[in-house]
Amino acid sequence: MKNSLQIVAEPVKVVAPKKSLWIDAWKRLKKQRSAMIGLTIVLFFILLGVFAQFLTSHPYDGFNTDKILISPNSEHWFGTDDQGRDIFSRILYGARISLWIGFFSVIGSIIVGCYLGLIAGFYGKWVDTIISRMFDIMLAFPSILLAIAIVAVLGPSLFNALIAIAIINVPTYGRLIRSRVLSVKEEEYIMSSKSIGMSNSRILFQHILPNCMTPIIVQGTLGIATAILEAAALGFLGLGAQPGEPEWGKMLSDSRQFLTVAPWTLLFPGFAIMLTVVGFNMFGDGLRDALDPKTK
Amino acid sequence: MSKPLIEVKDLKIHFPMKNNILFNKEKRFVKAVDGISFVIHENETLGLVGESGCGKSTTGKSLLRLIEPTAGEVIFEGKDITKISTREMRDVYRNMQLIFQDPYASLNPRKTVGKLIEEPLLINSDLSPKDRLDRVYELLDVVGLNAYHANRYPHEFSGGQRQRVGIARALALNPKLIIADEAVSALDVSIQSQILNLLRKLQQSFGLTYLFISHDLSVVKHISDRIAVMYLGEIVELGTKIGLYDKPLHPYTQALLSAAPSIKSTNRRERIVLEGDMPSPVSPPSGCKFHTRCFAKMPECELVRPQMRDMGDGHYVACHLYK
Amino acid sequence: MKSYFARRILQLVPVLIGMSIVVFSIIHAIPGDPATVILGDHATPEAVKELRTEMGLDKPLISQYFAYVKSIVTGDLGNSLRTKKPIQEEITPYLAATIELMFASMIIATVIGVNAGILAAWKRASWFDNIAMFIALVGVSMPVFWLGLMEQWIFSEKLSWLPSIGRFNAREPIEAITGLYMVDTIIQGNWAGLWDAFKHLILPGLALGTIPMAIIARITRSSMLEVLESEYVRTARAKGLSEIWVLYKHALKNAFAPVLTVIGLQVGLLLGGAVLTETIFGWPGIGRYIYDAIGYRDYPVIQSGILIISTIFVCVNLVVDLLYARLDPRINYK
Amino acid sequence: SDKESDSGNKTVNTTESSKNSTLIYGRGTDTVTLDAHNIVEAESSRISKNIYETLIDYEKESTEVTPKLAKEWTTSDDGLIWTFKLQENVKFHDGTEFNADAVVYNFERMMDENHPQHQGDFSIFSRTFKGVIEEVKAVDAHTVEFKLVKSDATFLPNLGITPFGIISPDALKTFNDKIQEHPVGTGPFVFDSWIQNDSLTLLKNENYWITDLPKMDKIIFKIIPDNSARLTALKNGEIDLMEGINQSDLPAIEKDMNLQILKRPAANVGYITINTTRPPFDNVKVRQALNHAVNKQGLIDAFFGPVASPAKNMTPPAVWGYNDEVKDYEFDLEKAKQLLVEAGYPNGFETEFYVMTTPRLYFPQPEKVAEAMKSDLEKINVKVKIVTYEWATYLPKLMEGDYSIAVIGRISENGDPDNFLNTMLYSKSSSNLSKFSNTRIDELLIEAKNSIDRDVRTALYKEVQEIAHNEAPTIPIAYVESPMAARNYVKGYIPHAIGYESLAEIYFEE
Amino acid sequence: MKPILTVDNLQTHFFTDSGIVRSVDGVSFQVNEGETVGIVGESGSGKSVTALSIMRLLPSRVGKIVEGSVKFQDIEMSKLKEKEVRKIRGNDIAMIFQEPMTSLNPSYTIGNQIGEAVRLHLKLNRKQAEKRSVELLQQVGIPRAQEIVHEYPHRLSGGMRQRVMIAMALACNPKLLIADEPTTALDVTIQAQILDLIQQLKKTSNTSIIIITHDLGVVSEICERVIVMYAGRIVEEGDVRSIFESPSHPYTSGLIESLPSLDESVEWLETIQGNVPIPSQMPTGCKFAPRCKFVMERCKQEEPELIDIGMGRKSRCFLEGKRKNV
Ligand SMILES: Nc1ncnc2c1ncn2[C@@H]1O[C@H](COP(=O)(O)OP(=O)(O)OP(=O)(O)O)[C@@H](O)[C@H]1O
Ligand SMILES: Nc1ncnc2c1ncn2[C@@H]1O[C@H](COP(=O)(O)OP(=O)(O)OP(=O)(O)O)[C@@H](O)[C@H]1O
Ligand SMILES: [Mg+2]
Ligand SMILES: [Mg+2]
Repeated sequence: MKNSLQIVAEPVKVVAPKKSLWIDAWKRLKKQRSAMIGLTIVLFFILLGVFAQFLTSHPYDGFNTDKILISPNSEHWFGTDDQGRDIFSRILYGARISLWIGFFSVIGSIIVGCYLGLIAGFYGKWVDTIISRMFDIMLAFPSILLAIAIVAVLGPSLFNALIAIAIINVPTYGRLIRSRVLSVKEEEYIMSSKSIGMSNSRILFQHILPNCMTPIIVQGTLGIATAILEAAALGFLGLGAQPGEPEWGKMLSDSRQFLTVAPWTLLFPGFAIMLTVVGFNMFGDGLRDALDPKTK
Repeated sequence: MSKPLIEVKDLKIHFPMKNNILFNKEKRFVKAVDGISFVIHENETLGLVGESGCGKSTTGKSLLRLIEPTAGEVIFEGKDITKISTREMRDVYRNMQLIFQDPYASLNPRKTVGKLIEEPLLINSDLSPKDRLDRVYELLDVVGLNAYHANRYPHEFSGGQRQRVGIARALALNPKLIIADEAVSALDVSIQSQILNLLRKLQQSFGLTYLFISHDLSVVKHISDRIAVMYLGEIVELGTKIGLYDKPLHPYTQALLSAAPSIKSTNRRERIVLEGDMPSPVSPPSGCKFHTRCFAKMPECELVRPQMRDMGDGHYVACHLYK
Repeated sequence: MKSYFARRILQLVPVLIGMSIVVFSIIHAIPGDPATVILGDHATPEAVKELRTEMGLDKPLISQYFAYVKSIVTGDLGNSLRTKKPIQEEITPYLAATIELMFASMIIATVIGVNAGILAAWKRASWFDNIAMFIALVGVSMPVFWLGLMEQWIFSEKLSWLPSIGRFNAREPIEAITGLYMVDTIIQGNWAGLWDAFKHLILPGLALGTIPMAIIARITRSSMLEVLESEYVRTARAKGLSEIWVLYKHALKNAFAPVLTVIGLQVGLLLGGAVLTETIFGWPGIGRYIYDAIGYRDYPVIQSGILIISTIFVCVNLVVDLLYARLDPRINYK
Repeated sequence: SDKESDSGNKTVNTTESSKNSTLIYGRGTDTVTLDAHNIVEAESSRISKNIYETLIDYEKESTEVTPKLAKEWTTSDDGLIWTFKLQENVKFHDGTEFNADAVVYNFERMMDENHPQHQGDFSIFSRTFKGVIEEVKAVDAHTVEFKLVKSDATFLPNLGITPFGIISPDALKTFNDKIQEHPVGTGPFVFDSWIQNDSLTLLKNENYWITDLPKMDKIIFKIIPDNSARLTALKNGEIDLMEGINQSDLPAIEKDMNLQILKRPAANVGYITINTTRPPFDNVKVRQALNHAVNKQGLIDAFFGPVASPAKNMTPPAVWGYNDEVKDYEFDLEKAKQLLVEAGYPNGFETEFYVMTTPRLYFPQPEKVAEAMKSDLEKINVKVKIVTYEWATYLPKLMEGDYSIAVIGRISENGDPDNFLNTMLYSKSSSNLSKFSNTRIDELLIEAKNSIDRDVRTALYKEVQEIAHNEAPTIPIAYVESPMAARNYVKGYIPHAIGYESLAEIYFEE
Repeated sequence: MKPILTVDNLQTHFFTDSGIVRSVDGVSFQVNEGETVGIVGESGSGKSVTALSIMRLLPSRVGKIVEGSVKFQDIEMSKLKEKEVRKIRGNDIAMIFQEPMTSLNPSYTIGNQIGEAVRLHLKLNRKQAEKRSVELLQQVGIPRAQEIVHEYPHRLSGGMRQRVMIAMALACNPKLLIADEPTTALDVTIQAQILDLIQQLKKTSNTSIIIITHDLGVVSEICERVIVMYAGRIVEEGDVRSIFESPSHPYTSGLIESLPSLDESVEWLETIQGNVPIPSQMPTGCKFAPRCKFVMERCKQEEPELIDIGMGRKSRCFLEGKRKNV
């Protein structure tokens, strides 16, 4: 046997240098200027949220009758609101809330969505029919109305807003992964796994799932952006944050009446939302370009 | 000649067409493979040629039951594998393996080459992790790659190298029969010859049997001992290499051979240009399926389906010209 | 084609039934009751109880559900608990208002979005592309209510260019025929009214249209980029066709399918998601109507309202699918 | 050239006067019904008040009773028989005559379940007159007699609320349950058109029985849900008159030369109700401590604006019988802490604070008030968790007593002190949200309700207020006058305490 | 014989994220009137890019002609304005692409797509254009041309589509036809049909043709002259017969010998070792040196010139140079 091996051996050099997939993706990502700007913005807001108490000496709550609606100045950089609270501090603490909701609602949607999508896509037939119809039903509702109804059922609170946002986004991820599974299932390497007698579950989790993750990660990043906007909308309608909680959407709705007299109460929270969302969107777009350039 | 390793009898594979469930009661089928029979003996290479869509891949995949046959038998080592349980299929997988056409699509991009080659061992053998690793290195060596390639990803390899990985994976369990489905079609000319040589060397070293599927007549001729020509789900001619290429009997085979461009145009045959395209396998022509394009068509061809006829020297043909 | 259409409509049936169950169970799971809201500040437990009986809310949910389904099947959407008026009549003007707004914003979004997307793809990486995509990025990242507020602040408050609320000047009311005032004024030849309705439509239309515009611009661009790299575009260029011709004839028609899907989806978002815009711009639309009904726990209104817009949404997407076939002859619905 | 400029002026004038004959009234929410008898909320009353008329009315600037469709009335000594002499020569908008039969027909519609027009729930009638009125009958063409079950001090003032407006019996018979789309009354204005959630138009009643009234040709009630937007519309001249103003906008309106601020007198009280059955709030000291911990003036400055004043009683000053001698709890955190120590809570306690998300007249910004109160309460170690609910969920919770402390308020229905004090403090009243029970107060309230002597009742009510202050089942926060704004040329408009009024005397000054 | 196309020192580079790709690196050749020239080479050797450079159809953002000239008849293509190029494209020079499946616009009928070019260049009206389309379809041997003009591409088979592509290219009687792998995607019997068609065209018109392919067989069937490309360069050029009989460059001979043949059987095929170098690892000397059987020290240092070796043949190899010098 060894002898015959010698005959065969005909070594060839490998073309490309060794790279892991992730390192490779990171390298491509690093080249994308906008993605890096996005990442910087996101990290910036994460740091703001984490170190909020060190970055400001003003509390984010309290009722301060002497300081009502002060316009921005050197002490209150972004001015104060109608309770005399420092808007800058509230925005810092608000970053925690928005990022937290954005991140965890997406995680929730992804877990549930992936699970349903995988099953539907892989097993097909009636399982698929039921799950897909379920998604259809959910998608047929205007999502914000659905979220409003869910929060109305659960009662308004940040956590319930998070749950509602997670629920309404499940079909997005579910469908995405289902369609990915359907196409990955037809890939030749899945056929090749079958041809060595691999079990279904192994195929599903070792081969199909990892190949479905890229768009999910991309969609998830973009989804955080959407979730932050949705949370702000619920907050704006009074269905998210509770009084006193420095949620950005809630800050906007609380200050709506000051549009003419104290526009800074609206400008800064709005900018904060926009900037964070821009950050996630840029980062997500960049990720997509880096991870699966085909779907650009 | 040695004993048969696999015997295919009247194999049919019909795909149901996705139809309008509600409003169209009549079910239609793509008759991808429509009753073919052949035998492959141990240590020989049977080539399967035909044009795109004639059912070559479907045949190849159904031997491993990656596509369930609609009818017919596949007798592998004396057992009809179309009827056995999935558990028993494991043994079959150990002895029969597939090399895929597209070296880009048939390797999971998220697994290292080492993992990919190890997988069949993991599933179908009781080797210890260390033994498995040794075997992976050995296999890499066999196909002309190096041990240090093991922890790289497929995308870091060129097409030819990937095809080597695919071959190593197929070899992992020491199979007896390898089905090579267009294993070199996607490769460049200069790489193609490397792989063809490799396959031949492997056959000699390990006593492999091949079912070699290709649409390239010269490649099939080079590698095969016997050749089957397929047209629209049927085998129209089957013979030894020399018999078939020197004396093609079926008009289709003749046309095919004459149409292949060659750089040595000195001893050119007169080119036979067939008219029209291959008919759809959903509603194939009646009688001889080739009659719509045949230059030697006779009235009966439209009505009667010709049977396989033994013309001696292991040469078979299904054509009304030979009675 | 016909049978495809019929099949799609049949497929809608389980979706609609499922939807009715979901809507019904969700809204009845919302704590609180309509009687309290109707009675307002002067509600007393006795009065509430009496009113609930009167409204049939003390019956078991199952029988309420079947009553509701029965009335819907017979084409009757029931009466509002709060106003006691037939929902059919009540909902029409709201629906019309939303549809007018939706049309305005979709036209803004599609015209600008598609053209910006095409140009950006064509001049990829140029300054135009960069600026357009930056605007689109900001556009998709903007909370729509904030955008609305800022528009009001700038264009109504500071510059006094445009009215910030309502659908027309209260002093010159417009008579409703279809409920789409731009159309109504044209029918009536009321040009001043048309101008007025138009002015009122601009700000909310722009606010509501910005996000779809941004999304459409982005999707058009990426879809165009893909198509521009296709071989048939190269073939078209090889024929010596002018760039405009290549872009708008050869590329756009093929790139339009994903854009169309997005437009279809946006319609759904606009239909219900306009709650916020409608609130800010005092637009008497259906989103706001349903949102208020949730506040009032006006069950029949919520049920029928959501069902109507969901049905419209589903139908719009059906139309989108059919348009697909017109766009892409490869799709064969036989 | 003189002539030319003259004629030029004239055209301007005519356009202006045509504009001037139409009043556009901006408001936040739509009317629910125009069937007067089925009205339960203010936005319907606001319209109905101008289409229909009641037998009696209130004074323009107080809640004292004055004649309207009834010119005069007499009471039997036992207070059981009331006889009303009706105005003559009054015609409904459809030309039919207003007379005693019409009044009887209207009341029977509400009282008699077998009446052909008995449709709807008539909840206001059930609440106010069920078990009060026994019979209504026509004595002659212009005299009606009400027979009561028992003597009731609130009978007469109650007759003045819009649900007891008189609808044309002819119209009722013609339109039946569609009457709300075709309202026909005797009032100064005639119904013209109603675009849901957008606008409602009334036209001048050319044959109004009071001469020279109404002064406007047309009134359009225009809905603009958002306060700021409505104000913008007013500034732009799109509307003439509006209600619902953000307190933050008041200073700007004051400065605006073209605008005037009008105040609707406060016939309401916004308060914090304390669940007196729940520890630690069953302890009066705790309740007093809470009273001391509220910075009413601060809250009012921040969230109510100049239209509100700090409340100390459970009835507003605009309603007669107000006890001004009561001395309010001053904002004193030390004293509050002290009281908590005395009550046995030196380290304070934790509690939930319920707030509705829906703004009400008496709490234009309930959530913000709660937020602000929370920070003060935390200074006396009362840890507060704010919990918000929508109105639909909120009120049932309060009525079931499923809360600890909560924001709520009350608006007068008829300008009678009973309507506040009895409702909120009588132990068996279902609107006694504090579940407060004090035998002395109960006695006083029953006595007052059965008496028809104004002075006697005043004294009784003052005592009730005194006790309630000491027992502190609630924290009265504010009496809220609702600010309204109008263009300067709007004259003759006097907002009424009960929340709506006849617009017959409104006119534009050139 | 007049040259109709002269390419001189053409260098086309792609400026990609991962660096500059010198896809075409100093290519010079001529095509004479009525001549059929084949360009062969492995995948990635720069064949298509050469063709696109001639047509000025490079992806404008990344691909640029950095040097060299392309002369069509007497017109210097690289100096023309885009608008002037458009007048030549599809009119004087036409092109057929490899993938008949994707090279036709799926959204428009065949007639529409053929007619477009005629209407543009020949200024025909709609009716005339349709008539011309039908003629063209008949000319390329499409049955039922009257009906086919109204069909959408997806209803046609691959062979039919390729015929349509050819009809489209012929629409304005071009002087030069560039066919980029016109038969690669087709089956053998269909390929035979198309090759037949091209041969007929050669007979009936005086159109010059450039056929790009990696299939040596195709070249030998229909070309007079052949250009062999490797890694962006021409390594050998000459008339078909003599090159296939006695290839001069080791790459050419390797290619020919590594092909299994229908006519003779060998047990082992010749191979060219290794892979085509990727752009970032392009060797310094002769690009083929790492794979060459006859590699010398010199080959690794410097790159040989494309030298004339007589009989109208050229070769880029030091061995040839030696042979010639000796
Ligand atoms: N899963 C399937 N469902 C329906 N039809 C199928 C399926 N797989 C293959 N076919 C059809 O069966 C026929 C034979 O296909 P097959 O892939 O076996 O052809 P082939 O000879 O391998 O062609 P190629 O040379 O293109 O690989 C084709 O017409 C194909 O469209
Ligand atoms: N748009 C592009 N961007 C970057 N590099 C490109 C682009 N197009 C072609 N190239 C590079 O140019 C080189 C030559 O490509 P070309 O398409 O000319 O090869 P070819 O000889 O036609 O090959 P094939 O036989 O595969 O068609 C390749 O290395 C390729 O990677
Ligand atoms: Mg195949
Ligand atoms: Mg190419």
